[in-house]
Amino acid sequence: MIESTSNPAIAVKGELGRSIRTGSGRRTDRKNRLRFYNRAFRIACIASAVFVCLILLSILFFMFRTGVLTFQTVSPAKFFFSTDWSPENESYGAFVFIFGTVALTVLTLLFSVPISVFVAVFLAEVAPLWLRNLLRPILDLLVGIPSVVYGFLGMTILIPLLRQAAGTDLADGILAASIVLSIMVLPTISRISDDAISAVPKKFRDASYALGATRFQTTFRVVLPSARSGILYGVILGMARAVGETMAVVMVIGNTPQLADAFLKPTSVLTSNIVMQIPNVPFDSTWNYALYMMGFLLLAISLLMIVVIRVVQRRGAKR
Amino acid sequence: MQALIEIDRLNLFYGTFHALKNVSMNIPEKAITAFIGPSGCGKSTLLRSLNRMNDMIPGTSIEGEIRISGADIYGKDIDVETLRKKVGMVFQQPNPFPKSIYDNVAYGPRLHGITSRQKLDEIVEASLRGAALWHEVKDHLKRSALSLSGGQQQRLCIARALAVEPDVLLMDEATSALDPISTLKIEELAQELKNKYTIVMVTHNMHQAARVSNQTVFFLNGEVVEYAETEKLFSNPEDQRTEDYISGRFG
Amino acid sequence: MQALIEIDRLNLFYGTFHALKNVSMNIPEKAITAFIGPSGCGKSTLLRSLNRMNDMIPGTSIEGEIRISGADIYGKDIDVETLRKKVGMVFQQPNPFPKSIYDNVAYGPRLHGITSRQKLDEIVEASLRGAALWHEVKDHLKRSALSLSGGQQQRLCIARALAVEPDVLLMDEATSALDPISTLKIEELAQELKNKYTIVMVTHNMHQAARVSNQTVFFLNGEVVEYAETEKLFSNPEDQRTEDYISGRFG
Amino acid sequence: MNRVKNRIFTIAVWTIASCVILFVFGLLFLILQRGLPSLTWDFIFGLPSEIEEGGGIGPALFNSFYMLIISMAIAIPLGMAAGIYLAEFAPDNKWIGFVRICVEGLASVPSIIFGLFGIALFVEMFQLGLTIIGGAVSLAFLNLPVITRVTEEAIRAVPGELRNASFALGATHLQTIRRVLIPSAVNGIVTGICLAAGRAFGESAVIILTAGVTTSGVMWDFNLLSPGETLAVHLWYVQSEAIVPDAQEISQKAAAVLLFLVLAINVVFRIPLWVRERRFR
Amino acid sequence: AGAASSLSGKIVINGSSALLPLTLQAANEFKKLNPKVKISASAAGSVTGPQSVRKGIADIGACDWDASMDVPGFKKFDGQVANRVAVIPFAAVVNKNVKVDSLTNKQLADIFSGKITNWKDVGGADADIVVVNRAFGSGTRVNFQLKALNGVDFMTKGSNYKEVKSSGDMKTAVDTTPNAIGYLDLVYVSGSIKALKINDVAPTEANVINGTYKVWGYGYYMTKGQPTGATKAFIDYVQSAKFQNGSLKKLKFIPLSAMK
Ligand SMILES: Nc1ncnc2c1ncn2[C@@H]1O[C@H](COP(=O)(O)OP(=O)(O)OP(=O)(O)O)[C@@H](O)[C@H]1O
Ligand SMILES: Nc1ncnc2c1ncn2[C@@H]1O[C@H](COP(=O)(O)OP(=O)(O)OP(=O)(O)O)[C@@H](O)[C@H]1O
Ligand SMILES: [Mg+2]
Ligand SMILES: [Mg+2]
Ligand SMILES: O=P([O-])([O-])[O-]
Repeated sequence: MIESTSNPAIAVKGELGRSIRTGSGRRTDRKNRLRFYNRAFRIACIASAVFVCLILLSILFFMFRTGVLTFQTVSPAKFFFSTDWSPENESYGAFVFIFGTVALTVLTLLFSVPISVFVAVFLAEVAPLWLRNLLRPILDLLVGIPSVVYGFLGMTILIPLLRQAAGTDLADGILAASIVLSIMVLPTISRISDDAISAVPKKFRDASYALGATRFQTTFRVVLPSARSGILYGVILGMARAVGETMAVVMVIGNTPQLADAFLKPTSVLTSNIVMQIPNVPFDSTWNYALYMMGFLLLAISLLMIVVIRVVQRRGAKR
Repeated sequence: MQALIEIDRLNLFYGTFHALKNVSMNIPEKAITAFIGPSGCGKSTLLRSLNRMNDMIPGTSIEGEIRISGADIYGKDIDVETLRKKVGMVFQQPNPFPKSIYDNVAYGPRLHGITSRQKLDEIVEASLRGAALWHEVKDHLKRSALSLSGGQQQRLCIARALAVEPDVLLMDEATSALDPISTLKIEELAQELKNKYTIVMVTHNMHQAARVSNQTVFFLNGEVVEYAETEKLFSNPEDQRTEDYISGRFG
Repeated sequence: MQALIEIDRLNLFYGTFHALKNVSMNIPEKAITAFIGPSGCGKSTLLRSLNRMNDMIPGTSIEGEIRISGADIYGKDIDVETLRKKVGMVFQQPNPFPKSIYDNVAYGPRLHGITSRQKLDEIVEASLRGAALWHEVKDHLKRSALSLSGGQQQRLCIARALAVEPDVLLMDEATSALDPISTLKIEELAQELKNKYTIVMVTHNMHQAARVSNQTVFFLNGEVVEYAETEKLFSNPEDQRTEDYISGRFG
Repeated sequence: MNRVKNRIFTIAVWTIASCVILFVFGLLFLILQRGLPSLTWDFIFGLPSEIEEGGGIGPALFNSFYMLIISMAIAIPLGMAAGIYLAEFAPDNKWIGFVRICVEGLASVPSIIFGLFGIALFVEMFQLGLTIIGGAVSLAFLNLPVITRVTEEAIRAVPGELRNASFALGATHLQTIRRVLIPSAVNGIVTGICLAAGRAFGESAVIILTAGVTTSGVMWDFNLLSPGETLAVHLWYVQSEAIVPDAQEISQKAAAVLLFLVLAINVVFRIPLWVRERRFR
Repeated sequence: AGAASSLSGKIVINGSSALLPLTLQAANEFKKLNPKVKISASAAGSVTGPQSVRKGIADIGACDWDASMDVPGFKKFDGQVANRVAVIPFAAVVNKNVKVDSLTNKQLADIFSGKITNWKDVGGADADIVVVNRAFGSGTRVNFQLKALNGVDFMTKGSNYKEVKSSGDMKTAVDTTPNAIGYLDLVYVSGSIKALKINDVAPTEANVINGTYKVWGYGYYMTKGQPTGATKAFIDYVQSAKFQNGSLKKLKFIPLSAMK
């Protein structure tokens, strides 16, 4: 069989050498075509990556172009550090919202990261196989529930519960919002962490168990540190979702421009304030510009957080 | 030499697959016992059942008894973590943790509650010396263990196992992924370690078994075919299959 | 035997690390050439530069020439894909694709434009026969390649390499992850294949080199220490370092 | 001591996981049991009504699928190509770090801003009005980063040896990607696509702004320039503005349908994977 | 309908969300009569309507006030024509646990501006008042402020004060929060929330028509200049007696003709 398919001409000295040169042999057309496809595909991939960047940059530009007009009439110091947001009186202090956004994000991560990581550990390490295969798609399902449904359930179930528990008149605020958000980002963080934990080579686990480690010790000393980068990536995506979520937050946060110095006090964050007001303000007013500036700021904050997390991670990985 | 480990009519099943068949043997203290045999004959399986690493494989079931200094290790009152501390293991592929050299060796002692920095330093040094690695790494204990060469990594794994003061050391083809120089070093190390530890090693390499071990066990299809002093087994095997195997007629 | 591959003052750098130093040699056609030497001496590096798999490692730079039947393979007019087709490679770890056995073997021919089912069937059968695997798998070609044993997987990888009709076959420690029986099979296979192919194999195992190859090259620290007929090199090495290495005084 | 800690840990993991599981099931049950029992075909395929009870969700449901397909048709190739670039072609330098941060940054852009951006692009610049195509493209932008990053991660996770095996057989990069990397990474990629599809199905803010709150009022309208209210938008509408007496009920049924469909999408995408996994080990 | 059906064109409507159900219903009916006309509608807030019209991205801007004139907080939109399409009554609403049935304009103004903070000050139980407000820019809010609160400014902060985004959210919030007060288009009032009498006059259609209940306004369709073509036909249809006395009434808006 081999004889019939092998090429007798090979024996001729130099034939092999000629065949590996371009422009030789009869398959030139096909080779050129493959070459062309290969190059075209590469260019298409680069173009797509550039395109993704372009979208972000143009959104940034689009927000900034309008947003920067704010500073024609409002001093940056006032905008960034004043807590007084009353556009009716020409007072545009965005600090309340900036603070609220950071506080809400941090609180959300405080709730969701430990729980999500526990769930991920459960899925990857503890749960029996059948349960694992059942739970993974169901967690994915949570992503598909529309935000308005989360918001509605938050408004009609969560807030009355909180109100009763705390005995206050209103329970809207960052606590309610962060609980709702935690549920919304739970699948993102836990599924990605789950993948990262599952990808930790078995040999590390074996090594640890063979030294007499318990599962608890193995998980916390070996598995989680090894999966750190993947978990962090999940946290970034989850955080991104939390920072950017609007429809659900707006229904439970209370939308009052006052500093979130208590968990159950109606307040407002960048997103909720934008979404509440942007449809209703005159297009060429400082108010509108300020809202765009807040949108830009929101992006800047999340980009900053991403960069910080990346740097921390890189520093951790170097050690 | 007295028997430290007694294996008594051991049967092991992976699901319905009968991987170890009625295995009985005594493994002597402070000596090197080698398991040889063709691939899939159950060497690793038996080794892993000595420190109950098989517990982790779902569907495994076991019959018979293994006693280590008299205690039935599958008995109810056994603390698996302590067992594994006493019966250390080195794997085929070097598997240091992605931590510093120091932290790798200190991992075990820390698990078992040692926190004093000074104590840890001592243990790390002693273990690295024990694994003949101290001189090569003493100046950069903070470097990542992954920056070591394969042979060094494997010796680090041995040091890591020594750090919890085991009595028994199981080595599952611990040199098969290594180059000859590293292999030689580890063989020498094993020779030295047997003065203090009971060593059980699995190897593919008959020459290695012949060079290093005191006793050799030859497995085939989950059964013990022959168990004898190494010299005797290689020079004058009793079983025809053993002879065929060691003379390279198969395997 | 004439030289098919000529290596001429080859220097290779990984970044600033000088991995191959002024290597020159001729590799004869239709014979087995073995590269031996301790770990890290550059055997795999040289092997990979014969089919330009090194191109994939960023930071690699090369000086000197490698000519395969007269063509400078690092020349501008070289078609790398055709080069790799003509110079096949088998790796240390069996690495079949997660596809069926058939699709694994047919992968290469399909890449190079063969679509006719009948033609493919022929190639698959011929290649599997060539790799001495046909009888074991002919009844379940649609089964996943991952369901084969390690040795079978490695032979499958050889069949996969044969399917694109290479002239040269590079084998990088192709048996070191395998058990002795499988190793033996693959050594026999190599003996057969050398009638049709030029084979270059890297091995850790001096006995293997002695058993199988026609020429042997001994490397140390990126340099060729000695290159000779296998018999001569093992019986009567010229260089002291070679003698030390093969007599097991190191490595 | 260690044993106690381990026991506590095991109990904690089980408890937390069971709580989360119970909670998730409770949530799903709550949504489904409010809506599913009273679900009828008339509701699913019927036309909506502003005045009378018993309006359906037909056109919105159709638009949901239509828009999902269009937005996926845009986001999957672009996102996968960008992900492949990051995983395969990209040199490891500052520029790539920048691209990666851009992708993650894009993932954190609030949907309302995508909406505003969509308005600026399609309504103001191209003068299209509120259209399906405008909504679908904005939605695609929203989903691009997730698909990109997930593809990148999945392709990176393919063992290097498979890649080498393919190159060593003389495959071009494209052939290697198409025949080895993508098939091996398909599991992860599908997870990403399912997440994105779920998000696309449930998203409302973007669509309200770019595709409007109306449908063209007929059932099978493939015109890309028609207004494109989707099921999630309809849900928002009945929940927040509609006057119909059965608004509450419609929103519950719509939510159940939505959830059910997301489940169905998940399953449909995964079936081929399960079959494949069956065959290979 | 035969003559009208040859009409073609595209109408984009944006603006008030309170008018959206009416717009959608009218659009449905109108499209049946004029299949070649494409209508797309979206809604955000009232002021979006005239603004979109000014930008040229909408043909009709639905607005709850006459945007061709100044109102508190909003300048007039020059060159736009306000077309009345409906009469919209508004009502102050409270949670069902509130025992108060009627408030005066003054009391309402004091509550919504934050001067009165306990129900006992207006004859109810001793409980904090929870004020729920719509966001700035809502037409409902502008009308309620002008006609029920004598134009006083709303409070903007406080731990018992929150804002919501839509009529539906307002309804849910008041419904689920004990001691809450808010306001709604009368059409949304149903179920377990309670509409208050203002100055002892109940918010009913009859009282609006007979002039005793003052808290109502017109809904407008703003257009750039006088409407033409399909846009004009659509507005004409909405203003026609057929629609006004038919669907519009069924939606619980009050026909324009009733007020003349
Ligand atoms: N987890 C498992 N589940 C099912 N069967 C297993 C499992 N592990 C091993 N086996 C089977 O048990 C038998 C013995 O395996 P074992 O790993 O002990 O062989 P071995 O002698 O160590 O071989 P090698 O030299 O290749 O390491 C083999 O046939 C193997 O296929
Ligand atoms: N990608 C790389 N980047 C940098 N250095 C490398 C790389 N690959 C190999 N090296 C170095 O080049 C030298 C030669 O490596 P090579 O893999 O060729 O050795 P080898 O002889 O095949 O060893 P082994 O027997 O362990 O496979 C080693 O010192 C190795 O550390
Ligand atoms: Mg084994
Ligand atoms: Mg090598
Ligand atoms: O009708 P509004 O949404 O503007 O109150």
